[in-house]
Order: sequence, then structure tokens, then C-alpha cells
Amino acid sequence: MKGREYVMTRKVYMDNAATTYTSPEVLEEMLPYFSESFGNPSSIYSFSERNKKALSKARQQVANALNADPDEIFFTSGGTESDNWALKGIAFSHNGKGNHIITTRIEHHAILHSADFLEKNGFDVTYIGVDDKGRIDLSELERSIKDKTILVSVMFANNEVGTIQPIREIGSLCRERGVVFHTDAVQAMGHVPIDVREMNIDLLSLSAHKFHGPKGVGALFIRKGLRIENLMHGGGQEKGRRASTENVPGIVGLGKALEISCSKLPEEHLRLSSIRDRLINGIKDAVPHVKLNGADGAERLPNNINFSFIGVEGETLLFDLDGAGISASTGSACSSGSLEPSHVLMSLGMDHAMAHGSLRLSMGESTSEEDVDYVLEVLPEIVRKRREMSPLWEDYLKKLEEVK
Amino acid sequence: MKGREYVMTRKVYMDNAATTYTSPEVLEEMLPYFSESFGNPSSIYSFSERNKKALSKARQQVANALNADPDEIFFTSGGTESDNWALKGIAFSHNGKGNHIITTRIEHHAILHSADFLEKNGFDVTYIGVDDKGRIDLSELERSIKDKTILVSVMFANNEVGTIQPIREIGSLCRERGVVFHTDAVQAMGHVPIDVREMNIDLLSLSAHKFHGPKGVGALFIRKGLRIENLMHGGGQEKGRRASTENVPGIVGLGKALEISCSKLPEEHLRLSSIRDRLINGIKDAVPHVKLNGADGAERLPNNINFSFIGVEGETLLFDLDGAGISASTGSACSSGSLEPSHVLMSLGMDHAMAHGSLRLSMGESTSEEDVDYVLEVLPEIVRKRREMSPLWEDYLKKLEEVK
Amino acid sequence: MYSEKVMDHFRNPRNVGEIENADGIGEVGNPKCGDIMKVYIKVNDDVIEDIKFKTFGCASAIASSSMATEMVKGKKVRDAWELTNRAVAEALDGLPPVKMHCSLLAEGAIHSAINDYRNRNGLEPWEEDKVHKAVMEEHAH
Amino acid sequence: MYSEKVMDHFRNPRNVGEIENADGIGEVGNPKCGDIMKVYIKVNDDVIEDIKFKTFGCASAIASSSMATEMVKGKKVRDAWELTNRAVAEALDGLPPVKMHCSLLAEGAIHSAINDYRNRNGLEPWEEDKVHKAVMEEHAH
Ligand SMILES: Cc1ncc(COP(=O)(O)O)c(C=O)c1O
Ligand SMILES: Cc1ncc(COP(=O)(O)O)c(C=O)c1O
Repeated sequence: MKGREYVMTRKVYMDNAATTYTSPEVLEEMLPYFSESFGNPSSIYSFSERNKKALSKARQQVANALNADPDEIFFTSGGTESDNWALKGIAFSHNGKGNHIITTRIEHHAILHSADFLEKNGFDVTYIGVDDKGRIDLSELERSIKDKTILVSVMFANNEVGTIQPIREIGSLCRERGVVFHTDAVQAMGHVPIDVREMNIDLLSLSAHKFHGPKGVGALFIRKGLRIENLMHGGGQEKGRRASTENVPGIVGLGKALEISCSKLPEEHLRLSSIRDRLINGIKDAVPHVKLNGADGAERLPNNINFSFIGVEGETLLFDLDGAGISASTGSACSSGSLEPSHVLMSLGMDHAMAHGSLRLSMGESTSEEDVDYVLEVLPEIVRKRREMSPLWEDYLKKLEEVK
Repeated sequence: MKGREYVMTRKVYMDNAATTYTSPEVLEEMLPYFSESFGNPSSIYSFSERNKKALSKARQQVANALNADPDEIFFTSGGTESDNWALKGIAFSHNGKGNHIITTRIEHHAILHSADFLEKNGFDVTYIGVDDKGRIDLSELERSIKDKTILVSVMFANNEVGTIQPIREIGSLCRERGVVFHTDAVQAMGHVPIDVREMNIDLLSLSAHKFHGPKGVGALFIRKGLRIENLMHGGGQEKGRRASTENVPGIVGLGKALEISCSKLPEEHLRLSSIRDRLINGIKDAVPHVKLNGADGAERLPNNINFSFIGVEGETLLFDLDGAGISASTGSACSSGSLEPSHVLMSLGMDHAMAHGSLRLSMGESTSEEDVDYVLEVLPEIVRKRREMSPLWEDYLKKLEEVK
Repeated sequence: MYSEKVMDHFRNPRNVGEIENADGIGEVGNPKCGDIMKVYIKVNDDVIEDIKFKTFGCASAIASSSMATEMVKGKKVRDAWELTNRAVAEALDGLPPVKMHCSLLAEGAIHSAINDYRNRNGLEPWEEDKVHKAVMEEHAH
Repeated sequence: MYSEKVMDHFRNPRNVGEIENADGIGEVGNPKCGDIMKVYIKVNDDVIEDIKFKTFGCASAIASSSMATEMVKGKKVRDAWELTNRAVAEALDGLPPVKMHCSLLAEGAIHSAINDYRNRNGLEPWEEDKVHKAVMEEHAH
């Protein structure tokens, strides 16, 4: 293999959907709250005054980004906690009304495994399917809503294939039918405009480290007046709804990072969409027999690319790309190392071999045109070499011959 | 009032039980993981190698502090999450065996409110009482264990009055009776030696910001082989037991801070105990009619002081002390602003007026002898002035007269 | 958390103390809720000539006592009776919602002192309005 | 995650390719579990004179194929049969637990090629031991 010749020539990070760096500007904003202004914001002494203000400011920043009220923003430890809270919180507070929850087959595991837990504990869950681009069927959703339905949870944008759901339509449908609507916007936040009022969203999850904030902090938007059981029981923080001493530096970082992302959103959306499409077309041109997974254009996150390369297994590609200094991922990061192919790709109707051969390249504010050039220089050769030693590729070529 | 004349002359932080500053040494260790080595530790590319190593190192540091195995350490978002996980995790995984849980009346709200939640969902909870020093009655605990008991949760040391429980004895009792034993060691960690093997602890909660680590990160020790349901469902992080992208800088900070605290523990224990006792005696000498809440000597955290001042309300003291540059607290921080007197002080058998008049001074590595001198200079005068305008104090003096 | 005015009246409370041979004494609150307020008035020619208080309670309870006594000093007894807790809170530039009951307590202590004065002088005590009554019952001494 | 040896055999796999007119061909695995291994052997005088493979699968599957083929090349057929997956994993300085099945797959592909060779030569195929069988059934092609 020639992979080695690229070693260390260049570093290209194409895994922004997994996590992003905390931007230096954001870190700068956080620093005073570690060792100087470290007081407990729930205390009454003046030493905590600055911290209280910092929390309010961050809450306002998040509210601004969502067109919400600061009173509707609750800080958590990340996207996972927000998702767990939304599902379990509604389940355990609305079980008087019903025990039926609707979600989709392509949700993040934070939703799917919370749903598993609820199924084990007396709840009923319906999983809506998606088409080959990853879009849910609104009429299937509509038909699934029953009297006992207490929650619909549909992700804003998918983490693997980048497909954006018709959130506004789902929101009005749920509002009409009187069902609470949650959306996991962990991947969408900072990349596409979100307005919880216009979109009739009742609950929304977000995670700071996906938009250049720090890891370990997120938020849940909870529409005013919505009843929800706590997930973190304890002290009276966050107006009694989310206990635990506030992670002040983390929350400050989240607020700042979201403010910056939203201010850059329109121009970054354009820039990244164009980079994305150049990379997509470049790969299609240079590598025969590939399949782009997910939707196109405006229905796709501007920073997401997901390809299946017939005959090549995903981990192989990751290691070869890594050897060339490119960080990428296959399926969701957390399922790497497992034998299961991505549940998302399988739900899109892909066969196992193709699902095992997927590659996700996710871009971000640091991604340059040169990065794209470099990937286009390296990737086709890697695929060619690995196909050469693949029995599946051999079979595939034979079948092509036969067809001819 | 004369309180004002002290304004800004000196800053004394006496609320280390609420939270501590992240020590600069710890922050230093964390910094590279925000913007440089920011890769997702669950990824397979070499860029995440350093992060994976950093996580392992932190896990080893925590394991060392507890005499545990690194495989038994699971990182969380703080003490509250660890407590919620321990209670709900055991409840939802052991409900085949039974539905009875035992805890104490003086636990932190993270335990008590998790217990409330479980009571609402089919579990039975027994709350063990304590004596006037805050010590639980072992024989009451023993009598409370039933066939259906699945968990005993007793805090290592109390956050308000500093009383240390006979953890080793509770551990052997639980082991003998085949009941899982959890201890909330959030206040004890870093201040008193803890050995989960010797003490027969099955689950232990800790929180980084209580020992000069960052806020928003904690850990739960889970003895190898113990079955426990997840609290955070989702990705496969933490060996599939605690989902969410790892908070690498936070975890690194936790490990480092705990390593430092434990290395200094013996000398700090001596130093703080002596400072504590000087301050206790100083207050007793300078202020008549006070009551020290909690236990003495080795049965008390070396950094905790809790007094009730007859006739004076707690918040009043806090504001007057704040005016003099001293940060302190009354009851648990999170219940400040509420009308309820501390459940801990009430459980110690105190009457309402006394419970409303409590003051907690909690020290830490930065507390100096001069700080103690300053408190002793300021506090007696504050108490005297506030008593002068208190109708309760007037009544108290009258009763004293009558007795004479 | 508190306004400058609250902190000023907390740190430098006006009218602290007792009045010997007061014409009326009122006390409300109880140790359970953590607030007790005792008010002494000296009445002359139907005017509150002097007023003093002692309060056990949080900063806003002390500030409310101080402000309320300031506001009724020199007023006719009936006008003093009309002082609402809302007016006290406003004069303090507001109180946090959880602390509003402190201003009600101040109003109540003054009412209680006035009715004590009326009782002593063979006058019918005045009636509290309903809201006030409900809160006072909760804080009954 | 992987040892240096694994990465070396992954990056520079030995014995990649096909053998025209091979004496035995074996293929194991299936796309469902994400690993397929195909092995070609040339046998001369009861010795595996040449061996080539093609593998679709993760890095450890490719490294295991490479290492296993290296280890049996030039060996007597029976000795080649005796090569265990454990020996392959050890030669690679270990594999992560979740990846151990890759080494079993390599063992299986070689066995399959050997039995194909035996079949073609009218010999009774050899029997897999139980552990191996169980795993192979799971990964049946
Ligand atoms: C005894 C005890 N348990 C639990 C907690 C909760 O810890 P955290 O605020 O880090 O969630 C605290 C501190 O607030 C505590 O003192
Ligand atoms: C769609 C989606 N939901 C939830 C999460 C979980 O977020 P976190 O890892 O911050 O808990 C992620 C990312 O991992 C995600 O992509």
C-alpha cells in the first residue's frame, strides 16, 4: 500500500459532526470562571454576582439563537442528557395521559436507547421509517398518532447522513393533535436557522461541543408551561428543574459559541454548502461506483458528506485516511468497533456490504478549499488500492461484466 | 450598623463546601484538551490517541484515590448525576429482587429527591434518623434491612454539619446482609482517606469542584460485577454505561485535582483540623449562647464549621459577613432563598429558630490563620448588633432572667 | 439579588429599638418560617409620633420593617393603616418574588400595633382585607 | 487501538491477490458482519507452496489475513491446518477483544481452502473443532 507516503504531510480534520475544537475566543471567555470567579451562582454573597450575570447572559444568548425566552433554557451536561431528559421527563410526567411515544428509526442512540429503557418500563414506542434519502414520511407520522400518544421526537438533522427533516410541518401536526414535540437539534444547531416559535417546537436538545463550545455542556429548551419530570433530581438550580452546581465556565462557553455560530450562520451556510458540493462532485468524478447517502442541497446539512464505496469496508478507509493525516468517521463514532452496521444506513434501505463501506466527512469553520483538494488527491487512490484486494469488488465487477 | 466599615478590607472565602476554585495547576493540565487535542476519544484515528491516554490516566488517578480498579470508575457530570445514577440505576436493575431502599434523613437533595422520584414510581424508602450530632444509628439501620431491601445509601460526610458516618461498619453490615451499599462521598473526597475495598463500598459518588477540580464533572465508582441500569442512555462511551461525548478537559481536571488533594491529604487534614478547632473555640469564646452543630474531632470533616446563633437569622449573618468581605453559607446553598429551614438541622433535633440561625464556614487549601483571625474579629460584633434588634433574642434573655 | 435600597435599609435600618410605655405593640410571624417582627408605636393626636421595631428574619424582612416604619412615621393612624405591602416593596425598589411575604409581614406588624392601640383605647379593631388575612394566618404567631 | 504489527500488516499486507489455477480456494464471512475473506492455495508435495488472499473487512481482518497467510506459507498442509487463530493474534502482538473473530475468520478461510483442496483430490475433509464451528456458523457465507 502506498498510504504511507502521505503520512503527516498534512492534517485535515473532517470529523466536525463528532466534535469540534473549542474556539480560542470561546475559551478566552470561559477562563475567568475557573479559578477567579468560581463562586457558586446559587449563593447570595456578592462574590457570586459576576457568575450569576454570566449565567443570565449565556441563557439570553441561547434564547436569542432559538427565538425563545431565557426562562425556557435549561443547561445540561450535553446532547445525551437533553435527549434523555426530554424523553424520560415527558414519559414520567405524562403517563397519566398515555404511554405512547413516537420517534424515528434514524435517531441518535441517546434517543433510541432512552426509548428502549421506556419500553422496558411500560411505555409503547413507534419507530417511523424513512425513505432512501433519510426523510420521514409525514403521513406515516400522522397515522401513528393515537389518543395515548404523549410525545413525538424527531431529530432536526441526522448525524450520519445529514438529512434535515421537515420540522416545521411536524411541529404544526403535533400542535394540531395536541402532542408534545421534541427535536434533537444537536447536529443542526449553529448550521441551519432554528426558530422554536415558528416551528412549534416544545422541546429542543443541543450540545455545545458541536458548534465550537466546550464538551460536557448542553441545553434543553422547554416551552413555557410544559410539564416535565426532572431527570437530575437534587438541589434547586435551574429553577428547580435541573439539579447540580452549575458548570459556569461550560455554560459561558456554550452561550458564547452559539452566539458566534449564529452570527456567522448565513455566510458559513453558503461557504460550507459550496465546499460540500465541490467535494461531493469531486469524489463522484474521481471514484467510480460510489453512492452518496442522504439528501441533496437544502435538505442536507451544509457540512455533511456520507458516501458508500462499493467493495471497501469503512474502517479500512478511516485507517488509510488517518495514515494520510485525514480524520474522518464511519457511521456514528460510538458504534465504531462494533460489528453492527449503522442503524441509520440500514434504515435508508442499504444492504449490509454498502452500510459497512460508508465514510462520513464532516466539515466546519476551519475547513478550507485546500482541505478539499487534499482529500480529493488522497481518497481516490486509497479506494482504488483497497478495492484491488477486495473479494466483494471482484464479485461486483464480475456481475457488471455479466450485465454487459 | 457598623458592618459597612469592613467593606472590602479583606476577602475571605469560607464556602469551600459549596464549591472551590479550580486550582491553576489543574487548569493548566486541562487547557490542551479544549482547542488542540479536542478529538473524540471514541474515534479510531491517531488524532484522538492523546485524548484516549488522558482519559485512561484520569481513570487511574481516581482509581488510586479510592483503591479501586480503573475499570470501576465512570465519569459523570457531577455529584448530582452520580447520586441519581446510583439510586435509580440500582432501583431499575434490581426491581426483580425487591423495591426497598434505605437512606438517611440528612442526605443531600440529590439523594432525597431521587428517592422521592422512586417512591412515586413504586419503590419504598426508609429514612434512618440521626442523633443530635448527626450520626446514624447502626442498629436502626440493621433493623430496617428487609428481604426486599436492594440498596442502602448513606453519605460519607454531611455537607452542612460535617459529620462523618461509620462507613466501614455500614459497609460490613451491608455486605453481610447482601445489600448493595452506596455512599455519597462528595464532601469527604479529598478530605478524609477512603478505601472502597476495606470499607466494602459498592458505589461511591464524587464531584470534582469540591476538591479544586472543575465544575460539571464527577464520577461514580461501581464495584466490578455489580449490575446497574444506565441513567444516561445513548452512545457506547464509558464501556457502554454512561453515554455522551466524554468531557475530556473536565475529566483530566478531575483526575489531576484528586491526585493533588490525596497527596496533600494527611498534612491538610492536620492543618485544617487545627484551624477549624481554633475557629470553633474562638467563636465559642467571643460569642455567648451559640451552639456548634455536628460532631467533634475526628468525627467531623476537618474543614467544616456550623454554628447556630440564638436570636439571629442566617441570611442576615451572610449579608453582614459579605459586607465585610467574607463569603459563607447557611444550610445548603441550594435551599437559600427558600422559607424552609435546613432539613439536616431539623433532623438533628433543632428547633426552627435555631435552624434558621445557622452559619456554615467551610475552609480549604487557601484558608490561612489570618482568615481565621479576621472572622474572629468581625463575626462577634455582627452577631451582637443583630441580636440587639432581634425580638427573639429579647425573649431569650427574658427567659434566662426568669430562670435565675 | 436585592436592590441597593434594600441593602441600605438592611445595613442601616431606621427606627430600630423599643418604645417604653408604647401606646400599641404588635408582633407577627413565627420562628417556623424564620421571620418575627415586633412593632412599637407612640400615638399622639391620632398621629403616629414615634415608631420602633425589632425583627428576626432575613435581609428583606429587616429592610421591609425599616422602610415601613419610616413610611408611617408622622402619619395619621388611619393613613398608616392604609399602607400596603406593595407600597413598601416599591419604596424598596422591589423585592424578589419569594421575599414578598416579608413586606406583608411589615404591613401586618403595623396593623397589629394599631389594633392593639385601638383595643387599649376601647375602639373597635379594624378588619384586615382577605389577602392579608390569609397570609397572616399562615405566619400566625 | 491496534498494535504496530497489525498496522504494518494492514498497511502493507503480504500475499494479496489471486492464484490462477489454484489447488484450493476458500471463502468465509459475509457482508452482514462486514468481513469476507477469500484464500487461494497452491499445493505441491503436500506443502503449501503459495498462498494469496483477498479480504473485505476492517483493519484487523486484513492484518489477520496477511499474517495468517505468511505463517502457513511453505508449511505442510496438515501443519497449516493446525494454525490457530490464537497464534495469528499472538503473532500480531494481540488484537482487541471485539476483533478476535477476525483472526478466527483467517483460520477459517485457510481451513476452507485446505478442505477444498482435499475434496478436489478425493480426500475426506478434515473436521473443525467445536469452538471454530460455532463461530463460523455465525459468519456463514
Ligand atoms: C453531599 C453532596 N452530595 C451531592 C452534591 C451535588 O454535587 P454537584 O453539585 O456537583 O452535582 C453536593 C454538593 O452540592 C453535596 O455536598
Ligand atoms: C444527533 C445527536 N444527538 C445527540 C448526540 C449526543 O450529544 P453528546 O455527545 O454531546 O451527549 C449527538 C452527538 O454525539 C448527536 O449527533
